[in-house]
Amino acid sequence: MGLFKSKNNTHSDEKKSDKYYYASQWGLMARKFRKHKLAMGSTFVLVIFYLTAIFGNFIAPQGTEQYDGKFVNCKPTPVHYFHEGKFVGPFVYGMKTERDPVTFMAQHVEDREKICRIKFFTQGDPGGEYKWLGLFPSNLHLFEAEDGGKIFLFGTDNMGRDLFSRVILGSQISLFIPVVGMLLTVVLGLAIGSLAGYFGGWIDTVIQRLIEVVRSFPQVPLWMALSAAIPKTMKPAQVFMLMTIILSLVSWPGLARVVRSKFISVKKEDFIMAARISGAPGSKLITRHMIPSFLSYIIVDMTMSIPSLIIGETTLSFLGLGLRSPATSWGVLLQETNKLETIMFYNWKLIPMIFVFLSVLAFNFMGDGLRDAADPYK
Amino acid sequence: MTKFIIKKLLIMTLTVFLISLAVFFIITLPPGDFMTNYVGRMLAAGERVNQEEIDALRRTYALDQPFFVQFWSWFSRIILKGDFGYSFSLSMPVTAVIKAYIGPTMALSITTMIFTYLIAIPVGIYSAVHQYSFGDYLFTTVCFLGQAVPNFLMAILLMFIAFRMTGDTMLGLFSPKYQNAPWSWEKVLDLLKHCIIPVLVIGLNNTCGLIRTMRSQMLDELNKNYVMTGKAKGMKAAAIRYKYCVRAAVNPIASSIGWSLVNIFTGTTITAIVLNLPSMGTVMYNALINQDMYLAGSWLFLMAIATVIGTFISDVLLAWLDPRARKEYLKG
Amino acid sequence: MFKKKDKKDQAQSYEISPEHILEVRNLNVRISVDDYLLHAVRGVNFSLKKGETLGLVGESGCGKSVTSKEILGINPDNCKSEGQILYRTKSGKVLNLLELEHDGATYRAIRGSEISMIFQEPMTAFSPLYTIGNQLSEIILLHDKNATKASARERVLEMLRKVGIANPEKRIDQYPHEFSGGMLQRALIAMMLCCDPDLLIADEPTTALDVTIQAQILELMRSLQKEFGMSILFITHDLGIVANMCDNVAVMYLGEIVEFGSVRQIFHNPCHPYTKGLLRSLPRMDQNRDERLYIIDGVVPLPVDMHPCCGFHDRCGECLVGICDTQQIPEYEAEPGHMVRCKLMEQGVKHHG
Amino acid sequence: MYKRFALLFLTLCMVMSVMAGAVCADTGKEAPMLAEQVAAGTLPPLEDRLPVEADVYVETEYTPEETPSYGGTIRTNNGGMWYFGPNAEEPLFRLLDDGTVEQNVAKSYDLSDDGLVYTIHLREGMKWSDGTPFTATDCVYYYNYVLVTDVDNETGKVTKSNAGRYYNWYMTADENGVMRPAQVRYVDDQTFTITLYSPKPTLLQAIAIDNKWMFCPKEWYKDIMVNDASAAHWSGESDLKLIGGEGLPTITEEQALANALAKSELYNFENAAKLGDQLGYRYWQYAGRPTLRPWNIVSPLTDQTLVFVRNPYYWKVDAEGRQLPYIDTFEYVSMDASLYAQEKIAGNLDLVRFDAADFPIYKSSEAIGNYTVYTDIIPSWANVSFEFNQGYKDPQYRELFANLDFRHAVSIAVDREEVNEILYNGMMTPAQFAPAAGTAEYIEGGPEKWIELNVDEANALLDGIEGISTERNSDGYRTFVGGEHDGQAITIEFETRADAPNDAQLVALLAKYFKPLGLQIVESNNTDNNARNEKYYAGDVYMAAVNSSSGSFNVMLRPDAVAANRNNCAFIGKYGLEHADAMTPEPGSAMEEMVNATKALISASKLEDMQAAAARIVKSHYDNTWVIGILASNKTFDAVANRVHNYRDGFVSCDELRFLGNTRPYTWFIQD
Repeated sequence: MGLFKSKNNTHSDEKKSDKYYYASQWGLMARKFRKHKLAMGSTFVLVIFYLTAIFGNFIAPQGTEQYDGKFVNCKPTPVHYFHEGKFVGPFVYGMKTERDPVTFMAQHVEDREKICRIKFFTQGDPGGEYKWLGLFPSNLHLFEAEDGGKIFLFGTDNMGRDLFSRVILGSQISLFIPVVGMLLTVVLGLAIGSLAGYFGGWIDTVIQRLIEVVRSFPQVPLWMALSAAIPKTMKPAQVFMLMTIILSLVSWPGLARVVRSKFISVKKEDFIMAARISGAPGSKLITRHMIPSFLSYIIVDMTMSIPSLIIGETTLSFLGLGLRSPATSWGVLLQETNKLETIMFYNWKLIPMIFVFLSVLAFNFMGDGLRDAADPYK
Repeated sequence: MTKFIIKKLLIMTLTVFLISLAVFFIITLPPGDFMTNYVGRMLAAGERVNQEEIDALRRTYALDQPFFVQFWSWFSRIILKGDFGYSFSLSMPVTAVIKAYIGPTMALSITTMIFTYLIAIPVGIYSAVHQYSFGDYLFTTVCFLGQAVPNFLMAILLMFIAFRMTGDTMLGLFSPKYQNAPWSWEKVLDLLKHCIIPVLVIGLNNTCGLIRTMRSQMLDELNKNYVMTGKAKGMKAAAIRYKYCVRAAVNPIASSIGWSLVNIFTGTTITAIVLNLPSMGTVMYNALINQDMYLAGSWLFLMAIATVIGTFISDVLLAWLDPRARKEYLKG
Repeated sequence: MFKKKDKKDQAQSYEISPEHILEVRNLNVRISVDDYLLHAVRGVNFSLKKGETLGLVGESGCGKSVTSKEILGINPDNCKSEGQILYRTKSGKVLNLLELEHDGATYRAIRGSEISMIFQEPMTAFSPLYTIGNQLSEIILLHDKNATKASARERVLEMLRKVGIANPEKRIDQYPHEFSGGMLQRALIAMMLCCDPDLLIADEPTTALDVTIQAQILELMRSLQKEFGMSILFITHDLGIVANMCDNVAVMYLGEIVEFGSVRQIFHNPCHPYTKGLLRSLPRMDQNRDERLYIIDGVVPLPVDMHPCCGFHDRCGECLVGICDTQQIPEYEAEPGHMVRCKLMEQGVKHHG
Repeated sequence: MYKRFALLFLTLCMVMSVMAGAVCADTGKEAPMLAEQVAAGTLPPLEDRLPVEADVYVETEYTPEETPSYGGTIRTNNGGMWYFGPNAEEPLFRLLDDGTVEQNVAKSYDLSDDGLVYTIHLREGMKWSDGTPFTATDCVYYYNYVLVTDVDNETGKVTKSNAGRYYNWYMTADENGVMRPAQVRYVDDQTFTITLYSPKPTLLQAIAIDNKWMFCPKEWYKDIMVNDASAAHWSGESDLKLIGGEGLPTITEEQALANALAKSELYNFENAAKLGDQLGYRYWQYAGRPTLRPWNIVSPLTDQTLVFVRNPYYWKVDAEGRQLPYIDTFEYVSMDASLYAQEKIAGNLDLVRFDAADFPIYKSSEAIGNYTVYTDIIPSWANVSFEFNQGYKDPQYRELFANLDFRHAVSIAVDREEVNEILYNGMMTPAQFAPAAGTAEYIEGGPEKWIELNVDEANALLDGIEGISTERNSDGYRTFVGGEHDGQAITIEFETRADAPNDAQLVALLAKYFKPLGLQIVESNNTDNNARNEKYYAGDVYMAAVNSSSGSFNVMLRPDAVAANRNNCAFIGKYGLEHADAMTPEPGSAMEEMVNATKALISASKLEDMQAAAARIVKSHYDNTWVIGILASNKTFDAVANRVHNYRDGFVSCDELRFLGNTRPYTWFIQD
């Protein structure tokens, strides 16, 4: 009604209520989001995960291709601080491998005589070389046990590879495929959805049919079918790219549909009308006015879609349809847990599951927090 | 309504056609045409295959023709003869394979779906009505966890738990004892016992999603103005909830039955592989690994068709349940 | 402290003036939102005679809707109230509505049949899933134990006719989305009058409608009031409607009634700076076209962390620094029946113009 | 209170023991499930089902020590047709561990003095599993109409490769040196003759190994096998004379397919060749086809669990005259190989075979799973090995694989100790692919050749090979120089088996070992073994294989797995003589010697010649390391539920002896 027009409050002091009232949309979102403790905690966890992944080669003691045939299926090595009551700092005992004479089960026992201190910022063994961010060659690793001591924080797998290293290196795939896939999805979904929504007419009809066709495919089987077609000789990097393309190929229609309908509804709103009448060109209209008007929605939606992409990648790799060993991802690592006896005898191999679980949960909670924050009515 | 259905059906036919095109494209994706395989098999069967025979076969399957002609040869055989092609890994017509596995797959899917809805709707309502109560927090947490664990891991974990508790891993649909026994109450019980894990695993994800949707739908409805009107009328809060809110909140959920079934249908794929269920999922997986693309493609095709039909059912259901949607559909 | 108990045999009995149907005494409502506690209604007192129309006026967020919903007991659970809302039932008994359990049988028997309410947005006041007839007859079936479905339908048809809906036989089986806004408001009024209530609360019933429809609805309400003889609590921010419809006016600001009086008193002798501001911001026929409409600076602040002061002090042009922003302002009687809550009314306080 | 409880308990125990006694202590001569049918009149009495008393096969050697009980079901994994087939196989003659044969379906035989005519005697009154009589007609029919279907009338040469499918036991050289098929003739219902063109001292072993089922139910097949009666038969003789009865009806391809389909929905084949292959050769997979086996399949092949039920007309009895088998049902459950161990431990499978890789898990879980681990002997040259397809279709790769330095290089690049530790729990010994010390075929130094790890020497060897680069590309791999693949990385694809998870791991390790050599290795996984086998049959579609050749039980009797004969021998590939379009090796090449030695073995008619040819084959392996051995151990293991009795520890398990079939499963019994 415009009865009372709001003006800058000349008497305004720094009261909570004022901030609450006058903050911009984004500021308001940030404020609300910060109040969502679970979402904040999740964001923190995710930041740590991603940092760990980025510095993965440095943090992981072993590279993807390194292994030690003498320590197959070795349980996690305990890190000690005290030897016979004396503090010596972090160290592990040396390890001996014995086989049970009847069952031939390997037993890795600590050699209490031999103390291997843990050194930090050391040059790794040959084979541990890496290029940080694919650019800077290095073999610097966060920690290593002295005197040939073995330190397997999460134990080893059936090839004698350090599971801790593989979990961290695997996160480079498992955490980045979903994000890259999601970005691709956003680009595709936004482009196609806004085309359909903005122009309407036959373009809209064609795109709608296309969306309907792609949406008719059950997600997981389609992923499976497409991944199965990836040639086996491909390098991990290429497989990675293909996987992201496959994942996004299947998930763009959902976003495109939403973008399209948002476009149609936003198109009718006054401020777009005004911009259009004032002669703003179409592209400017889309990028300056229309997309920002539902950007928050897209961010929320995309955050919420990452968990299913993480699960998708993990599942495909688990089924042997995605990445293959020695390239590693959490799904590849979980391949070994397909057996009951693995869980019975080597339960530490389930550790990667915790990471899948945590990251999915964290993205879910973060998405929830974002959604609550973006929703002005809550 | 009839006009609406006819229109939908026409669009559906077009979609199915486009889907089949996409499926055929996927079938032809793997390197080496299926002729290589076929000749391999023929040789294996002790046949001496000469170039003439290969050429003849290529003509039958139109492999020497451009993509669209090949596609048409494949598509017309499906439409006219119900012939989905030949499974090389199983040495039998794809139709026979599908026939053998569709029953258990459907049975499992439908059981799971009933379970899903039976749990999700009441729990969703409870959670919404008792928002921020202990129960609400409990269910919400369980839902979050349920959605965070990939199906296959859930299956493995439950299998392990079952083994620890009962000494059996509960794989397959029957215990060895009842596998070939005639039907009896014990056998039914055994079947039900074996269904627990698959139904839980397949259903959990979907159930969690549905609970969350139901809860937020219900919360939406509870905050609608007509609730106020109802109160002003002097209606009991519970009566408003059930007559107005639940009915309104259930609408979108109930109409999702169509694609929910498809969701479950496909959810069985992964679970079946892990739990060794006699479902198409296992067959599809093996077909994919062997690049037996006619089988895999047919399965993909069927699932896509099921999705289309499911969406159609959903649309019709929604139109039937919601007078507003009905009007809109009738309009255009 | 605020917990309401539905005690059938109340030990305490209340007395209100015999000509009054409703008396609100020192009503306070606090709403908890996120981590704030909003003091939405602060010590509101007013009363309503039989057959009288009281206008409750104020900007959005001043607490008028909360007050009215509190009378009906339909505020959400995050509202806590104290004070008294005394109501004389049809049977003549005086109840303190705040003591009744919201969802209890006593309160429910009152709602819809004795106190009714019509809402601002008729489009959302109906469930889209049931026919108008279904939703209207429901109220009759709820309150009239003797009603059958057929008799209820008859009554609904009669009421629809009464509120001026053409072709009610056809309309009764239609869904809300097939009605226009004005028609829905008529239907809503019909519904709320089905049980012949003594008190009708109209919460901005015409805000969502266009002007011609507004006039029709107001006319309808006036004629129905004559016919049914009910009291109306009319909530609006539109002073024009108040002048047309009401006998008395209560001006609310930030949860308080800042001025109360008859329509004549308020319009001809507004005493509170806020009331004056409201009146000045009304467009007038004699206004110069180039003259800009008057605007009160600022917006209604949120009633959070309230300390004793005049709620309007930071927007008031006549604010007495050191008094208005630090003291609880008492009520002054400008003339009989005309109450004003403003320090400026005190003898010896200098007028600033 | 306690008393009453104890009483109840006692009563329960008594009731249960009586019930148990009713099941266990049956002294009947046949299974209760059959006795019921006899009582119901749906099955003839036992004496009418068995051959005449003098001709009944009495199984004395494997009679259990305890009194066996009838009934029960054994459940094991479905390892494919070549797993469940041999378990119930009944050959004409049975091959024994020492290489001799004994009576089985055939009762006895006579050999003419010139060594050319074998007269085979069958058992009187023996019946197919559907109750129809089994006679010499069935053998003659099988040979002439199912096995040898297309022979050139003029030369007597088999023209269709169908015949080449099987080791041609029936081909002998005539006076002109032309290989010609034997004549198989009907004499009477219990007698038929096999007439050769030149003597073949190992004929019965050859039949026992390569054509175990030299018979099929003629009555059942006659209208589903294509038969053009108007054309003269390949041997020039009439049907009448051949099969000792009335002539065969004319059956066209369409009729055959229609008739088959009319018999059962399961027999839906797209062409007659497929029908012949599936129903004629792989018959034991199809329910309804009468057999002489102890158990027959009753479920469609697509079922997740294949069920085999006892044959009521089985013709063997134990020493006490009780009809065999003891166990009613065999079930083969299809499941991913990764599930075997857990299902064994959970007790859902009664029998699982495994190797050293899984030994610790199975052995440690014996008590939980209530089973026993048995050790079997396998007469192998190497258990863990890899090999390259010498007949691979691509000439550049073929040339590389044919290079001895290449094979030498890859052999010494493998860290055998590490493979042993990682994959096989240190239970095997590093070894080259060669007959083990102590066997007749042993060559001094064979198992030790080229097994010392030496990556530098390996690289030097590869550097010396022409046609491949010495420097590496950006990925670190050697490339081809010249030819079609000029500049492309050398990439070798290894086929792995479905039910052997270790294959994939071995390939992963090979990939690591060969990376320093500049060779790229990829894995080609087959989820079902048929798929892999089919590739082998095609001969030229796979590049390399792991754990494919394990050696030979006896090269003279069974050269197939090590000689240039079969079409599914991995290293031989398209050089296999059984391929209709087999490749001819280059003159003077090592492969030529292998092919010639194989040919010599096949056509030899004297024992000494055969032995000499076999020795040439072994020598060729010694010289050329066709197959690169990694580890050897003569053991494999079975985890068998404790309720299964009369299982044999330490039996010899190999294809020739039909794996588990060598324990004679029809003598196992179940006691819970």
